[in-house]
Amino acid sequence: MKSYRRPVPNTLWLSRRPYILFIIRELTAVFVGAYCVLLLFFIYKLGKGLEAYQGMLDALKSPLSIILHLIALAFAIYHSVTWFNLTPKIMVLQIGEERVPAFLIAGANFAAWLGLSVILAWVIIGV
Amino acid sequence: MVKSEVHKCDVVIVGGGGAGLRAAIAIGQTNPALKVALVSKVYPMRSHTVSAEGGAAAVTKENDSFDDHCMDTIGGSDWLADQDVVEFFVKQAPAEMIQLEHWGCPWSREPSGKIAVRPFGGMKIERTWYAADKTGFHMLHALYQTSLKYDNLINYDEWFATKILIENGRCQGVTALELRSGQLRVIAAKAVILCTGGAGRVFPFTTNGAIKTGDGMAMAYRVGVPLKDMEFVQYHPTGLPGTGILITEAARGEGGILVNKDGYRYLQDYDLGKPLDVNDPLHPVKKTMELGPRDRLSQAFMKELEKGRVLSGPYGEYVHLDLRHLGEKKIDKKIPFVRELSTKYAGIDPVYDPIPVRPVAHYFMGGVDTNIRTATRLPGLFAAGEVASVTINGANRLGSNSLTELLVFGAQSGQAATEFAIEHPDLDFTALEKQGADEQERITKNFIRKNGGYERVATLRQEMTKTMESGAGIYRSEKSLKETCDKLAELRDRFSNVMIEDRSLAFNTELTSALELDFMLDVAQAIAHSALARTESRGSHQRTDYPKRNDERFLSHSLVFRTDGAPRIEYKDVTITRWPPAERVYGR
Amino acid sequence: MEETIELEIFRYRPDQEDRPTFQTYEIPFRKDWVVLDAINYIKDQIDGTLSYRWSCRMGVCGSCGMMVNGVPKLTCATFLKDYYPDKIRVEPLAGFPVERDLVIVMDDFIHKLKEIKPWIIRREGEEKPIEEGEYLQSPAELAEYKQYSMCINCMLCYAACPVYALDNTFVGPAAIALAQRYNMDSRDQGREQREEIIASNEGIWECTFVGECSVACPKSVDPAGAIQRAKVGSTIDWYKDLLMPWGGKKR
Amino acid sequence: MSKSNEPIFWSLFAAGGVVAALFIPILMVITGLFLPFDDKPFAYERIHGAVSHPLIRLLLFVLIALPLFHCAHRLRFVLIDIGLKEVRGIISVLCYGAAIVGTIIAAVLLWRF
Repeated sequence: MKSYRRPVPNTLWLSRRPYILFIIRELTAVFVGAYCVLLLFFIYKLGKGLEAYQGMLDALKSPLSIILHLIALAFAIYHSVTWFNLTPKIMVLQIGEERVPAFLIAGANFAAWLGLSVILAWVIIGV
Repeated sequence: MVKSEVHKCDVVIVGGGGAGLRAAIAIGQTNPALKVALVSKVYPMRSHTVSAEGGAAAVTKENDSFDDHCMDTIGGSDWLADQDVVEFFVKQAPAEMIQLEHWGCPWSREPSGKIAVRPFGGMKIERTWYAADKTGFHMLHALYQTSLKYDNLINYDEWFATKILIENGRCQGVTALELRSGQLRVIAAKAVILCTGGAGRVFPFTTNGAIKTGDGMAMAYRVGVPLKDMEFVQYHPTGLPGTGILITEAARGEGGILVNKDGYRYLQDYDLGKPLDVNDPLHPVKKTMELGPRDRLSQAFMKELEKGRVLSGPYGEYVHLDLRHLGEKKIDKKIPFVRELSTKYAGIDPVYDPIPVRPVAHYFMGGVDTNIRTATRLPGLFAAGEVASVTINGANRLGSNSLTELLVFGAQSGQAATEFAIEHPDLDFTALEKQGADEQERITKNFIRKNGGYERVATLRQEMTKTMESGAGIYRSEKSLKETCDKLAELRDRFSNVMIEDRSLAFNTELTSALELDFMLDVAQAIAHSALARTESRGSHQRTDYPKRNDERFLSHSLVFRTDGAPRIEYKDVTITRWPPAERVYGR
Repeated sequence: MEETIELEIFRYRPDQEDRPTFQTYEIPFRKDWVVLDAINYIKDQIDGTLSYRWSCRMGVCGSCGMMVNGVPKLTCATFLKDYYPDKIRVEPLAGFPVERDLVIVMDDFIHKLKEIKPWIIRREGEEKPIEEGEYLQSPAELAEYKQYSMCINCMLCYAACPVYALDNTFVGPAAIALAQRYNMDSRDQGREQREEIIASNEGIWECTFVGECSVACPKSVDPAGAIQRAKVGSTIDWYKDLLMPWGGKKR
Repeated sequence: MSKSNEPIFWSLFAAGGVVAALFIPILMVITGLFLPFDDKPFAYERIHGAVSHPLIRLLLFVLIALPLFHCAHRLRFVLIDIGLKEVRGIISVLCYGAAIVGTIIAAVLLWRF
């Protein structure tokens, strides 16, 4: 008796909200990668000398740079939030019979994120 | 004429629940050269063993003894259990339970790492092993998954067995409908084990899943094997009104109490002892109050109902099972499924509110008549689990004995069938193939290609369940049973006009519902006629016109035989070894 | 007037038609009915030809999984009131071939279940005799794997998994979670044998952690978590083998 | 079924994911939103001096290389998921190849700095 295999449409990833959110989550990596390239460029210019470096700073001050940064930042934060929220699934801590609740593990990650961000900002811009 | 395909094996097991899987593994363990067919109308992990909650009894602790387990079981059975079988059962139980532990069943543990036990109704000492409150589920999955490692086992999943085949005076296999293709196949075997479970679905209000339609009982009954003690049907005292979903006895084992509409613990009025305060460290007291046996608790509900002291809702009358004093932590740890089920299906969180419960048809003490080795009187046919009556449960089964029973006697049936298969190697394939063709023709003619039917399967089924409840429920009388017997005879007649709209061969569930109804009508008749003939009250069989136990006439098993007319009933003696009949005492 | 609700149900009869159709039924709406009650009502009162699987109607046998408005659900635990008054669309579980109406073909899952060896494996000669009693296992050791032992094989996780939908060779959530269930059981010594399947390219590495399996799971098994933890385990093994190729085998 | 070498890529992906999650957002805030309006802390000498320190260079290397592998891994699976399964070999080479190239560039730049 022949069974029927339902076709899987190319739009599968758009068919349900969780799948769309997943694709967005994965695409955050593109912005992360692009930013790493920017950092490389930054170091390259810095190594070239004062003039090149100043050009780099000027470029960073352009409205286009600010807009691109804003977009990339939104994706980067989405990456951080989803990443930390999924961490408890991988990092399972058990004390006796009880599991350390997921929110505590995720919370610890968020706290570390905040702490490191403050330290980094303080070191770099000396606020 | 379509020829039916013949599948050849050494042993065929019908039913893939706990007993069937245990039987299959027993053969794999002892004789892996034998080819075993496991025929099941559902995938094995769907079998109803999955719904058992509370636990499985075995004597494994220092403070316990074999005699105590025997005595609890025999007293619980109202002295209708065969005592030699009970002794065998109790002795085998610990090894079977440990074996299942070795197969990975996730039993709940004591801090020391040893198996934990909990008290259960009608038991003098706590001896019930449990896996939280999903014991049946965990046992079934452990058995199924373990069975997968035996390569001599072939699973015929979603094959619906329709008939037991007899040649040369012995059982030589079964016919089964392959649901996917709608084709009837012959499975030829040197021995057949029935493990198809009970038939709770003959009642309208049951804890049993949709698949429990007494197929194996009816198949055996049709080939002349008697059904034993069919009048004894256990009502579980705590099911959810409406759905009949089971709220496990473990809820009471952990300290839950039953109260009527006035908040009064009414069990104290029914010779079940005096209640202790729920905060008393000695509560719950074993074999007392809420830890009385199921038959007595269900009967107490009916008496409360007569007195008008129960609550009433959209799905009829009920009482309250109060767990609030246990606290959230204990509920979540020991009986989390109770919380899940009540919250989902009754809208009640037992941490904060009492659960509405009422008695609901739960378990068949009766079944295919077998001896201690699970053999029926038809050579080559064996039966184990709820389908069989071996008999350890008598007139009332104790909670947590059935899961152990399916292990002990499942294993036993595997061994006994193996021996039989080795001693009887010859099969008459030509004759079996012919029988298969006849069966195919019967099903085609009477069902899928039949014209002119007008009775809906669902209508007949509903009328059957209704008359079973009204006439053969917790309390019965000659009048009510006669009405039920007449009604069942009428339904049997009307069944010949059954209508099958579905002409498709693939996974035709209208056809399988009709075949199931056909089986259930036989089982229902067996119950009603056996109940009519037993003019006494014993255990779960309570006659309002004969309220007393009558050992002189009825310390015996009923055997019901199928005839063309009303079933024929015979009796055979109960085996008594060391425990002469006495009064059943609880709470005193 | 009686309130009603419409169900739009996937129909496919292989011996009568080449492709599926949808059939709409109007049935009484009851607040306490689940989708399975509605389907049973249709079967009993309106159309006996509708085929589907069900049994325990209490969320433990795992038979009655279907797509309800595109989301995998146990229909015995999905209430009509959560959709009323809108029409409800019921389809067979996604990702599997359809045998008939709402009945899917389960062969692939059954095959995979067996393949991951879901039974206790002991090393040669380390089997404890029955007479010596149970293996000791502390409540904490039990808690390590208990969650993964709750799988009812309902396969909602497969139906929720886009990776499986696109490529059926993926071993899939429930099977991997069950392998983890045994791997993490203190009584088991078979992890290495299971790794052959689990750590293969068709195993854990296909998973991209969409996480919908864990959302769909009616028993909180969290197969997505199980898979990620298996990845960590296999990765540790891989580095151990790399760094200590002479002695990493005995795990 | 074949024994897999995925663990190497997966572990780089996971490590990169952690690094990216913890550090990239704040760096973006600094270079994208703070610097355009106040570049005093970014005086050439200060930054050049800092990057000259070997420890800082090592940190920068980690900060760039690992997220590149993270990015390569995710991109690879997205491309496979959206239907390029047929050419998955090529995709892997391109994605991880790019990450390796980026890593080498970072190493060279920072080594010679």
